[in-house]
Amino acid sequence: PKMTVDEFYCKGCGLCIEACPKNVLALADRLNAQGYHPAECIDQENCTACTMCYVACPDGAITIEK
Amino acid sequence: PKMTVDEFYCKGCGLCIEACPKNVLALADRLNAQGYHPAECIDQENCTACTMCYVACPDGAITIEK
Amino acid sequence: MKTVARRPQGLTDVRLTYCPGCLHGVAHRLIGEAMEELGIIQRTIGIAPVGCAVFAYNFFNCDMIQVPHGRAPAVATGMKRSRPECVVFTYQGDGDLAAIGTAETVHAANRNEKIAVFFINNAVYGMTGGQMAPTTLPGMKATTAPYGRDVEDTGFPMRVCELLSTLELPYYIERVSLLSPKEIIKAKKAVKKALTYQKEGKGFTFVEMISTCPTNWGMDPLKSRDWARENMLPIFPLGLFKDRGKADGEKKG
Amino acid sequence: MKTVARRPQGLTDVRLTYCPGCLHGVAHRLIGEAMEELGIIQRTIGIAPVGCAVFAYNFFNCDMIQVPHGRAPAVATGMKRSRPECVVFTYQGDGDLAAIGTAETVHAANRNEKIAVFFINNAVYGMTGGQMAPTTLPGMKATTAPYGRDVEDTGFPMRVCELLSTLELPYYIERVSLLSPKEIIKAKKAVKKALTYQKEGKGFTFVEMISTCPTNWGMDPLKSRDWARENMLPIFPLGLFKDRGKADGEKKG
Amino acid sequence: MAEKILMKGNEAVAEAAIRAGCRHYFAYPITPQSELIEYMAKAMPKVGGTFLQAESEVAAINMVLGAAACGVRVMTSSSSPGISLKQEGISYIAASRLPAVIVNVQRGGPGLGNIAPMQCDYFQATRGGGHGDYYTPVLAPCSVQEFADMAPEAFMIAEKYRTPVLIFADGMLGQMMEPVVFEDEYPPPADSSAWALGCREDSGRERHIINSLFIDPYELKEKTEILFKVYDEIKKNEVRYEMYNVDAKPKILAVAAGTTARVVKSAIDDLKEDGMEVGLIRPITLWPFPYEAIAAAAKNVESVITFELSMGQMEQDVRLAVAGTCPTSFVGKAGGVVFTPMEMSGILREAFKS
Amino acid sequence: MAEKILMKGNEAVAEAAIRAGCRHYFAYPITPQSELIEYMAKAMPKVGGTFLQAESEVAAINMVLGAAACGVRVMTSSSSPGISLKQEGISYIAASRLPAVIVNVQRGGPGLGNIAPMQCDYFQATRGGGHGDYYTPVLAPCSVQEFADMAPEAFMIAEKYRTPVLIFADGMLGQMMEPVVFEDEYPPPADSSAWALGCREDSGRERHIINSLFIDPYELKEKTEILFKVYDEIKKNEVRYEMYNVDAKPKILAVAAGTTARVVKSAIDDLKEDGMEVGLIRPITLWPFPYEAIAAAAKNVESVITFELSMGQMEQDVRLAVAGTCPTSFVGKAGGVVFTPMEMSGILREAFKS
Amino acid sequence: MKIRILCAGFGGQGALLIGKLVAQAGMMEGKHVTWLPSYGPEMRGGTANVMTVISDKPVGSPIFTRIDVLVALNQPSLEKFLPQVVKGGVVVANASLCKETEAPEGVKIVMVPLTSIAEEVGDVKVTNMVALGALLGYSHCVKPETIEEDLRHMMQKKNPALLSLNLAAIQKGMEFK
Amino acid sequence: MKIRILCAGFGGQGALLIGKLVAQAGMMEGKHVTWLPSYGPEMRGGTANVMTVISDKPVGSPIFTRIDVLVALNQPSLEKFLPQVVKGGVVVANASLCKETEAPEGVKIVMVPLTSIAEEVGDVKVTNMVALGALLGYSHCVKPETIEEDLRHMMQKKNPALLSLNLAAIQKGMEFK
Ligand SMILES: Cc1ncc(C[n+]2csc(CCOP(=O)(O)OP(=O)(O)O)c2C)c(N)n1
Ligand SMILES: Cc1ncc(C[n+]2csc(CCOP(=O)(O)OP(=O)(O)O)c2C)c(N)n1
Ligand code: SF4
Ligand code: SF4
Ligand code: SF4
Ligand code: SF4
Ligand code: SF4
Ligand code: SF4
Ligand SMILES: [Mg+2]
Ligand SMILES: [Mg+2]
Repeated sequence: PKMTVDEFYCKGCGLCIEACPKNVLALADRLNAQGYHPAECIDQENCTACTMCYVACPDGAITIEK
Repeated sequence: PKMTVDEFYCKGCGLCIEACPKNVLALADRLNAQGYHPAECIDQENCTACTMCYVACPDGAITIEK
Repeated sequence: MKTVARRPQGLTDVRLTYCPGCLHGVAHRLIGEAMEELGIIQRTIGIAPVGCAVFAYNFFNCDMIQVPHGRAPAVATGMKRSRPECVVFTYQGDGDLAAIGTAETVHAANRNEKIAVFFINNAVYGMTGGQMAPTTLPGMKATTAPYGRDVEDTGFPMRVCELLSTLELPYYIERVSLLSPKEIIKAKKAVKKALTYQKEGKGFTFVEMISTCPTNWGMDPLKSRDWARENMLPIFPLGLFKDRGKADGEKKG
Repeated sequence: MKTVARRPQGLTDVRLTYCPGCLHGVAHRLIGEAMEELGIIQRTIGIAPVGCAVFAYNFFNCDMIQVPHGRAPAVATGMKRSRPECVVFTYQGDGDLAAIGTAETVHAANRNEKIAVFFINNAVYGMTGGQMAPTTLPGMKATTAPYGRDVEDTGFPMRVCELLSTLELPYYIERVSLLSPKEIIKAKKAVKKALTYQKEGKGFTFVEMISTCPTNWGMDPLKSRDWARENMLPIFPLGLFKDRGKADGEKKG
Repeated sequence: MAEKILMKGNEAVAEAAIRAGCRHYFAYPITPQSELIEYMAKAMPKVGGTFLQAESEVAAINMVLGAAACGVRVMTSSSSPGISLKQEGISYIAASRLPAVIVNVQRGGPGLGNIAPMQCDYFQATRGGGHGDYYTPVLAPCSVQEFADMAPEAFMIAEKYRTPVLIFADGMLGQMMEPVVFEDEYPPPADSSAWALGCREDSGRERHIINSLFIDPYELKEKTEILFKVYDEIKKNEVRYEMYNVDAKPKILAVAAGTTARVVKSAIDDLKEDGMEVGLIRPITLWPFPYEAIAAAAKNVESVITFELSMGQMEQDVRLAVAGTCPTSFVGKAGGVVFTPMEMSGILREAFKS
Repeated sequence: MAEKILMKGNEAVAEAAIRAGCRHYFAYPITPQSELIEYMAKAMPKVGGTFLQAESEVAAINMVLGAAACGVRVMTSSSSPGISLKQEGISYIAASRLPAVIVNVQRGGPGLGNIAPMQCDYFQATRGGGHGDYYTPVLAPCSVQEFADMAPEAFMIAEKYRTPVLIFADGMLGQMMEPVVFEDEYPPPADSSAWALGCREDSGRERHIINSLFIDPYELKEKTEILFKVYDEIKKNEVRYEMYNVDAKPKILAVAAGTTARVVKSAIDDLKEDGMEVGLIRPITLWPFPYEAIAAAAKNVESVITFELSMGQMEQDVRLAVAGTCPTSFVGKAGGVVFTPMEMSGILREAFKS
Repeated sequence: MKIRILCAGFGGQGALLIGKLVAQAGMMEGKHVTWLPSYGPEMRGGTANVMTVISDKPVGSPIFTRIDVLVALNQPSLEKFLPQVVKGGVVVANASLCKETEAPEGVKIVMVPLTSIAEEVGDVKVTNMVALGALLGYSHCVKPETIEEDLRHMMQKKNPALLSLNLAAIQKGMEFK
Repeated sequence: MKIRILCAGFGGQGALLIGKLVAQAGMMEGKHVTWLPSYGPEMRGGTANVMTVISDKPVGSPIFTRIDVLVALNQPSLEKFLPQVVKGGVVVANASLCKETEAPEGVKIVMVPLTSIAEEVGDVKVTNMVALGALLGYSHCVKPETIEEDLRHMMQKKNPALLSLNLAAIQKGMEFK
């Protein structure tokens, strides 16, 4: 499975991180254009494509593939 | 008992007549200043001062004494 | 010989401008009686709506104001909050209170403003010549519902007591009718209770009175009362919807 | 590899202007998903309120209009009655829908207008900087309730679903929350049902969504969701208030 | 020629609107316009149109906003207090560049006032009673026939320039009956497909957005300047007025609109018999106002008198037009008391003396 | 001398109103006036006053009507769209002869527009945006200090003439901070016992009635004429304006109100250095408008230029004042874009060239 | 030629219809006509009246304060409007409800027992038609034929019985001398 | 003398307070001052900025398009406003968040690691105070003593700890060369 965050939309609110049962998400150190730390998947292997992060995301920034 | 209708207020709607359990009320033949046939008590003796006519009157035209 | 019943002091000696047999007059008398009996005429402010009762400022023997269509509860709010020592009541028709005034009615009730609202439901816009009201009955004809009210198109009659009863704080809500001496005597109790709670500064009190409009219904006064009983009461059931005074009482007792 | 979840076509590719973690975004996505799944994007008209969602005309991928504060249900009425072939929805906040828009909300519901109303309840006026809303909780601080909402003075939080449920005709009324993935999945069902009924031309459908306002509540997104769960849900119980579709179904079956 | 029908103004304008293809009407009852809403209630269902009594004037104008945004011919009507409640909505409709027709059957004001005919909402009508930089074309009929004819005319102007248009009537015009003739054909609604909201499944067009929020001042500035370019067009093309006895070298020029102008005309005829010549300019569009026509006529008279059923509102436009070239005066009546022909003649005779 | 405090205009006017004895305030939030309502929310409870956030602007103005009818000092505030919604209520308050103060912290319009400072509600404010024959005095501040000072002043005018009074501010005045000094004492509210509603148990007075319905045209006519007699008094006593550099024999007269006038002043100083004299008349009361002062000044200049943050509204009053005695022109800005001093100087230098 | 006709009576007496039929007839005869009723809440219980103008020239004001022809169906109307009747004017008063009143000089008052005649004809409801007849008899504002034609056009099909009743009433009114 | 100061940064960085303290001090020194923040929904996540004018003469417009002193707490602010700085103008930029930028001619850019200094002092929250210090160091719009007096007046009682923290931050800002 592949979880990707579109930095353009992400505001680093962290709701996806809280939502992930596998704890494979984290905020990046870098800032995006809007000055937010975007979320990213730090461990794609363990992503189960359960889409919980997608469901939680207020900004439609997440894509899940498998 | 004495039931009196103040012609000034009476509009001849007849609601008091319907309300009277003793049927002692009727509309007069004459017209009052507003062109209505005012109600009047045609048989004061049999009036029991039950005030039903007063209660029914929308125009506050009725006085009951006993 | 002593007087057992006479025109109450709560009314002026001006002749009412309502049509013959219109029950607005009965509602007026009940409020006038209650004000007299409670001895509050001198400290009551009444608010006349826009509707056939617009001239009520000539009829109630207390301080009066005539206000924009539907806004009486807002005006009453401004008054009660600047003159808390006064009893403030509004007198409103169904168009005034349940159509254009919906927001003001709902929010005054929700704030539990310490005002009395007397709501005369005659299922029509009387003053303007018989247009459809939010309370007009299904199939009932009105000048703006010439083919009879089609509920599919214009909705079902609004039941204001039921609506307001879902709010947390309103203090007293009851629906009564003015269609016979018996009912009028019941209505009187409700009117007096509403004003008594105001005298005691309790909260929002609301009395809906099922009334008639002989003129726009095109019926004589007697017929219109029967018609209202047969057609309005089934849709607007009479009864007590809320009485926190009672509740409080029970708690105490 | 196939895509199992992505930004729905019901949303444009414009970045939302909401604050980080604001659940307006979730509500937007659910509506966007439902429009896509029902294939109605091309025949839906959305109505943006005045509130933080005023910019919604940039976000929903259907025809959109931005209208006066609180009047969305009236505008929707005018639209649906001139374009019956369209699905019409309004998206409104608590100030917009439950304060200034009270009359328009109640009467659109009472007429059972064939429109969907999405009501985002965040217990505050977000856009204007955190003033008290009709839904603000007892004791909750707001810029216009600096000492906390005093129920005695300003009333109890308005429960709109409960209020509208007393009306005869509204077709579907439900309250959901957006405070966790689980709740969001439930909310999605409600949103989709509301729009499905529109597609089928059933009647008035109303979905209240318990949301958050991290910025004006002064909490981070996570904390604000917890706060809402603890404080809002007890006063705004989730659940189905009316579903005439179901009722009809039962009758049939 | 089509037959004459004796009709109330309120009914005639409604009938004309329907004949002109108006199929959507939203309003709230108020005297003295109620016959209009009642006529619509009866007639709309017969032509498959939409009639809806709104819960208030505020709701009504917003229903109009919604229908207008969908590109259909839509009308609302009310009387003075109700029109005040519509001001926010009218400002939005103007800002959103939507066509709609609003009829004001004026009554006496301010406040609840009374239901007698007046012209005291002139400022509100011609100066944008709502907030912001905008105007609405205002048509002022003087007879039941003209009242009726203005319905289709108002729709055409509204659609041509995408603006709300006001018809400025009064209780007398609404209540009185006069013979009316309706056209057999009225121009069809303009094509709104380029901007209207609706279903795009077939056309597959881009999505449409209707909006009046322009948070960036420079953007709002630009939008406003575009709006005012449209207003310049309207001023160029749509000024309407009637001249009466102006070519008779009058000593006095009278300016009056609506029913008031009718009374002036009788007075003019009356004075003519005694060799006293008075001219009349009757503005038919109150906005755009016939400034040039009045300015030109003012050059050849000794004074200009404005007659209004108000304490003086249009007289400001007259003074703006005359701009000091000759003395101006104003004769008004408040409260809904109307001018009688006799009285009017008297006033003009007086004016001749001085 | 009392201490200077750095304050936002929205807060300063609220504080001044409270110090002036205003104890009743009803309003609905809207940018850019929200600091005003928020300040009242904080401060009123501390002085035992009434603060209530109404469910809408319509409700707010009617709460004001109620409190005013009870004879207490009452204020409401809003911004453009909200003021439009208050028009019916304002017309009733004027017709009912009640004192009240209404603050409009203007934003960009029409429609939802934006929240930038503008002066485009001028017509609505000065021409009775509501229905019927009425006016309201309009005070236009140009600084935070003046904004604050106008609260007590507005109450005094409102009570003296029993009329609603408008304070005509804008988003910039509402949002900016400047030093303010408050008086230690403000005149107390006028005695309203002769007409106000309330408890009469002690006084035993006759009952009072407040009403704006006069169904008989002759009665409404009489009431209106009385109202306009009051307006004549106001015109006689309350016209306020500021003159700047008018005695320097200026070649050009500028007319500007509110914050726009400040920018004109800097420009005037700027041009003075180069020996170009421009005079300024800043109307402080927009109604009654300083027609005479401008007419007089216009006689001694070559042209008059009106500056406004709008597409041109006050400029009509200026033309009415000048009445053709010299050429007039108008420079406006729409959308909430404001004049910069540089730009303003440029415009005036241009004017000198021609 | 310009005739100002005022018809007044109690609410239900149908004064407005008299004016309307006259105006309609005037229109059919190619005249300029206006018809303006009293309106609004005054209606409540009060008296209804209508002003009708029939003229060769366009009508300036539909409102007038001087009356050429007055039809008074009841006493209050007679009292209220008689003073406004001009010299040479005609007044048709309902003798059944109005007291004998002396005419101002130059004014002709015709007392017609409208209500009773209507009852004779068969229905008090046609009181206004009797009045219309009398009006046509004493003032020549419009041709009786035109009125009849108009009524036939309106009622022939819908309600022939009512038509003949109305025509009879008008006839009786015209015949009354 | 007239100085136009613009302070800008991310929402939470406290740019508005810098302007307010300067305006307050200017007022205490008897100058004419105006303070105008950006307001409204743009705040949402965006950058906040405030225009402050300090002048001997009454201030015409509180809005200006030419800047004498710019305090940029972040990169976007620096980029947005640098072009408006006049010849002879000073720019205090937050080196911790801004890239080295070449100055337009006649403009002096001082890169100060405001955030890091604030952290050294003990709290990133005082980044704006460090900036204020730097501002006072490079522009002489108001006297440091006035600012200190004002701060003491505001915090002495309520929160002495915060006071000394702020003063320390300002000091560090001023000392930075
Ligand atoms: C703003 C405004 N809208 C409409 C009206 C016209 N109007 C007067 S009374 C009325 C309705 C009266 O009906 P209701 O409230 O039921 O009172 P009723 O006469 O039946 O007792 C209306 C629509 C008005 N005066 N003001
Ligand atoms: C007529 C009018 N009144 C007031 C406002 C100001 N205003 C804009 S949004 C808003 C309330 C927003 O709160 P809510 O509806 O709860 O939406 P949220 O921002 O919380 O999502 C207000 C009062 C306005 N724009 N127009
Ligand atoms: S939930 Fe969405 S916006 Fe928030 S951090 Fe995750 S991806 Fe970014
Ligand atoms: S899809 Fe599920 S497992 Fe994968 S990142 Fe998202 S929440 Fe975690
Ligand atoms: S009820 Fe009253 S008004 Fe009616 S008839 Fe009897 S007394 Fe007269
Ligand atoms: S008091 Fe009773 S008995 Fe007497 S008249 Fe009235 S109703 Fe009849
Ligand atoms: S119209 Fe109807 S409600 Fe009004 S007074 Fe007459 S009967 Fe009563
Ligand atoms: S202010 Fe509140 S509601 Fe508005 S976008 Fe920000 S968080 Fe969301
Ligand atoms: Mg009613
Ligand atoms: Mg909200």
